[in-house]
Amino acid sequence: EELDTIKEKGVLRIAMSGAYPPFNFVNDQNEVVGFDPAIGVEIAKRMGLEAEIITTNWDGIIGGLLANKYDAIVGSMTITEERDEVVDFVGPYYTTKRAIFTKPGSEFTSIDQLGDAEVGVTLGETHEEWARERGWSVRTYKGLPELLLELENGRVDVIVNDSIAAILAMGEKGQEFETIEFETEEFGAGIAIREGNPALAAEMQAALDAMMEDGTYVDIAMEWIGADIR
Amino acid sequence: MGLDFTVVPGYLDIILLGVVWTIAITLGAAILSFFGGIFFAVIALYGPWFVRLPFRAFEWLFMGTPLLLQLFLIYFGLVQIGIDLPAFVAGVIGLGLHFAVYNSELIQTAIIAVDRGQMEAARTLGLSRGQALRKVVVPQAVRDVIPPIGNNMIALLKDSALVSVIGVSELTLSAQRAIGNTYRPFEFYVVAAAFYYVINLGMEWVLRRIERRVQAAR
Amino acid sequence: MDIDLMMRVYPFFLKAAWVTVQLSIYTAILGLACGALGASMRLSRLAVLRFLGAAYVSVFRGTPALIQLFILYFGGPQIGIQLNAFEAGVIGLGVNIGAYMTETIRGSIIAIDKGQREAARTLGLSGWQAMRKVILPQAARLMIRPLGVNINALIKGTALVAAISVVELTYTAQRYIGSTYKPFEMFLLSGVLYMIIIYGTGQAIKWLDRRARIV
Amino acid sequence: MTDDQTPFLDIRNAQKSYGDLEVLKDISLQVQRGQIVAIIGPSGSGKSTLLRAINDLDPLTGGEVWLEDMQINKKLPHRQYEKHINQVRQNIGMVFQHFNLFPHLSVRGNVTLAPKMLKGLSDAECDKLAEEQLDKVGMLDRIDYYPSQLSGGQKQRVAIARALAMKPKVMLFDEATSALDPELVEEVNLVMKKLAEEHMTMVIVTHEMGFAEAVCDRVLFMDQGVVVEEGPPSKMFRNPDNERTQNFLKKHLANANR
Amino acid sequence: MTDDQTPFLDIRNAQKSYGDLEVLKDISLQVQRGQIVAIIGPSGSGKSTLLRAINDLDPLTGGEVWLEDMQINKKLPHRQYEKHINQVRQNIGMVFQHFNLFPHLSVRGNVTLAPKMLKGLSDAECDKLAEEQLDKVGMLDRIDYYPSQLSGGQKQRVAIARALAMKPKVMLFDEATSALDPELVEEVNLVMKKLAEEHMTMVIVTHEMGFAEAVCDRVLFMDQGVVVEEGPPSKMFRNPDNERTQNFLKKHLANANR
Ligand SMILES: Nc1ncnc2c1ncn2[C@@H]1O[C@H](COP(=O)(O)OP(=O)(O)OP(=O)(O)O)[C@@H](O)[C@H]1O
Ligand SMILES: Nc1ncnc2c1ncn2[C@@H]1O[C@H](COP(=O)(O)OP(=O)(O)OP(=O)(O)O)[C@@H](O)[C@H]1O
Ligand SMILES: [Mg+2]
Ligand SMILES: [Mg+2]
Repeated sequence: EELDTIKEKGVLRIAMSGAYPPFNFVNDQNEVVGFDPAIGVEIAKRMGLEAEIITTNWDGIIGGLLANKYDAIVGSMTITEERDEVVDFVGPYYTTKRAIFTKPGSEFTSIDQLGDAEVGVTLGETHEEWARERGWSVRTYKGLPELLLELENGRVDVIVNDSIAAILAMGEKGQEFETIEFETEEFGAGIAIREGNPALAAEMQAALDAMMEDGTYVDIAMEWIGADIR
Repeated sequence: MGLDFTVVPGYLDIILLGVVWTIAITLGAAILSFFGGIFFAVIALYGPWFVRLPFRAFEWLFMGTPLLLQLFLIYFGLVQIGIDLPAFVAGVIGLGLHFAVYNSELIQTAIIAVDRGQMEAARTLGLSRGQALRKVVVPQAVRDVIPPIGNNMIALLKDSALVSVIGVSELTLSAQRAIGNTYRPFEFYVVAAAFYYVINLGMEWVLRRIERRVQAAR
Repeated sequence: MDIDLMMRVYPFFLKAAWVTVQLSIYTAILGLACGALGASMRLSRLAVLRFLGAAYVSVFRGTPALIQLFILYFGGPQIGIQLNAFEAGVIGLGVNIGAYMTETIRGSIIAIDKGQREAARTLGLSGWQAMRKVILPQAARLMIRPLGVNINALIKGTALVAAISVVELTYTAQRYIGSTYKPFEMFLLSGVLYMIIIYGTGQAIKWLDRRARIV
Repeated sequence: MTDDQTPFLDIRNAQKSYGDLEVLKDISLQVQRGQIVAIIGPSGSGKSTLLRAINDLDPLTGGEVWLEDMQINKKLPHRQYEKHINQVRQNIGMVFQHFNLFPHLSVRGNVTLAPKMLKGLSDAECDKLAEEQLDKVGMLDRIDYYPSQLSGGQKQRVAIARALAMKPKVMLFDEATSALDPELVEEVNLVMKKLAEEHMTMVIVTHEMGFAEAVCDRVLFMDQGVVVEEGPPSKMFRNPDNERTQNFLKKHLANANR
Repeated sequence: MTDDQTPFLDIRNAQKSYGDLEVLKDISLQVQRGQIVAIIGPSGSGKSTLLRAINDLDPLTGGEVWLEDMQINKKLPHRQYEKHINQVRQNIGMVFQHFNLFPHLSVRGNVTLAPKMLKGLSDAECDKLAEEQLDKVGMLDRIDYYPSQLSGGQKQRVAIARALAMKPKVMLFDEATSALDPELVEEVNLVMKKLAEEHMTMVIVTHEMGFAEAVCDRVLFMDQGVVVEEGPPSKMFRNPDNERTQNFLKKHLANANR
């Protein structure tokens, strides 16, 4: 059980990519800010711990957790079965939908046409496998910024991404976009910790529940996202 | 948490595909860097000043910045000004140009070192300067730098791993993808390293043979 | 071009450049140590050491530094090596560049005329004394420039540690790109800083080389 | 058709300086078709410079060089000059002290490079030409060797064959044998004698007094950039008028007897 | 105290092969204290190999080398051997054809390096020693120069001083003058003559027949790994018995007269 060692050190090391606005990103002061760090810090505080934010590349982020480079990932990680086999999840701490975006006036208007499209996804995200399963022609990129660039550049016809991040990012960039409607379940984003730490999981879950109860969560969500995304 | 290589066979197809891509990129970039190197060397030595100066700047840029950054710029940057390169092509061009600049340095020195009598002899036969360069001086210079160029080619193979950052599914990215599914970084990186090493040995073998053949014409 | 943004964030790029410089310095020191050790193994009287030296060079030059770094950083903990990203970066890159430096150092040593060693040995100096007082001082001069080339490669190679999340120059650029969607401004900043670092190092090496040549 | 009085090769008032150093001071030399002229003189006297001026390899600073009725060292705009001089040089074969064979090409490649590029001969024609010329210098059996596999004398014979393959009107030899070991000199001299018998027009810079005497129609003695004396070999070697010539020959004939 | 009958330096049945190539075939050589022996012979005959066997620089494949009552080429475990041979070599000075001065050290540094490291002399003692030895070879005024600033002859004199600074019992010279220009040979020969007058025991490989005749007590003629003939210089140079010796000397004396 790692809860004890963490308590002993008094520091909770929290990882995220630092490049996924508005959930987590670097501001002009070179600080990592956004929804994720705010939630992470709040949870740590409620557990009586200092939070230390660590940014790391998304494709190695679970590797780093397993390698004990940090204690938790509060980085907008979608809860999936496969991931659940190697890590434990606390949460979900927000929910989002999978969304498919195109440029305005695109020839692709329905999900059935995508067999002929170049589909952009982020390496290592759940959307990659989902798109591949459908037999689409998939191109992978390091992150959302590259995806949006490529959509603009026309090298991909559509991108598959979490709806909130993409919509906010496009707004930020002033990019025009359209969405393709399709049936999709909601996804929960969870906090990943190493397996076999029920006490840690329980204490984090309790902290999360409490902040959802007392309105702190809504304040954070309104500040960074502009909506309650529970 | 011990090591478990039993997860590897399931992903061997992805890895092998990565090997193929790695070889393709390396081959393409190697060819580009070789001929590009010769071309740059001739330009740097014999081009008119308005070609030489920008070339110097270009050389500087490539020598002074990391390949990683150059790959980003070529892939995500050029398309902003309307040059749309597929990731594979961008990778080949980035790697190829990067090493072409290094090769050019080597070849320039070698061209200068070719005996002046060679140019003279060619000119007395009536060959023009361009012809003499093409048929007499440059072939000798290139032959003299085969070993160090070979070293660059091997460095190029290893730097092809960086092309993963622009999303070409070469060996490193394939390993990362397998890791993304299994979360077993150590096993797959070791496997990837082994493949790189084998390709590297193959290249060294080929280079040794080329060197030996070239030796005859000295 | 968003000059405004560049003006706001450039101090952080400067800070990151300092990280790159520190990384480069530590890595160079470790690399030189590995190179010296590797070269002495490759030149050893004992076949076992010679073989180990050759294997070190072959493996570390024969596989990508990026992969070596990943194995050390992500795989290391599985066999009980816990390093933070900066340490892993220095060790990974240092051991890697050390393989190249091994060959550089060995090359300069064997380039010293055999007669020098013989002359020292005939005077009664032991093998090690001859190496220390006669061969190495001469070889040291020969190796400045080629080691300079290794160090240049090393500085550029520090960009690799971005992949294991050390916030150096390249990763700073990447993070800002992720947050601001302004890739070119960010690359311009980091590119210029790299060129300055590399140019400065190049000049320092030229200066050393000139000084060493005076006699 | 040139009148017998008009020289085939005509150097008129050649002058050459490197900065302040005057290397050639107003030298004139006429060579008739089929004539063989030897140039002798101490080191640094300007022999090579004069020879290399003939095909404009070291352009003169003053004076003219004519081959038949064409001026070689014409002043022309760069492009035109290049075209002109490449044309001219095809008519002038040159053989150097250090052979300057192309090491990356086989003997065949050396001989056929220029004909192939400049005369557009087919591969078959080139092969025939190479065999012909190499046979003439006795090197046919080495046609597929590389220069590095040949002795000095063999290299020089290939160099001669290479020059001959362009069917030049004049051949220039700049100390063609002086980098060779004594045993190898003879084989190259034999080839040059054969050319003489075929009435090739030749200008030969040499230190081999015996050879010059045996082969040449006329001998020029140069010193410090001027022609000190010239005449038929019999006179030049047996009783030269000029004191400097006498001194020079005394030393050289003494050495030859070693 | 060595009996006059026991040789000072004693090479017994020396044999040396490189793979199949037998370079020394059962050679024996005794040198008395204060004696000067010259070894002459054609290139490749094994002269250098024999000389270098004396201080075990090229270890023999058979036979023994003794200096006074100590065997030089003892078989010992590595560490012990190293200690032993470094001890021995301090007693044997050696001078090479190509000087092998240490280019990164001044003349002083070259001369004092070994005494300082091996005999633990103080800086002052070292300086005194260096001045003494350099004075002997006439190089005192160049004590703070670097080798690159010296002529060949001067370099060789420094190399001799460097060897002498260890106060060796025997000096070995391997063609000490043959890389020098003719004018510079004399100055080195003078130094060697001076050593001879001081009764230094010396073994000298040389091509200078005149010098060998003037200085040596005994001359050895080697060819193809065997001692063909040996004797006092008067006999060896005036009327050698062996035909091979005669031929060799004929050529060499002829060259010398050139
Ligand atoms: N490129 C040059 N720059 C300056 N001086 C030169 C150059 N080439 C030749 N010279 C000088 O011109 C003079 C004549 O040289 P040239 O080579 O014609 O002499 P040479 O008679 O052929 O002598 P050798 O018998 O040694 O070949 C010499 O004093 C030489 O130093
Ligand atoms: N390391 C070696 N490996 C193989 N053969 C060698 C080696 N060193 C010397 N030899 C051969 O041993 C023979 C004797 O060489 P050595 O140098 O003793 O001759 P030398 O009499 O000193 O000749 P020189 O007058 O040219 O110096 C030669 O045939 C030489 O090629
Ligand atoms: Mg000349
Ligand atoms: Mg010898």
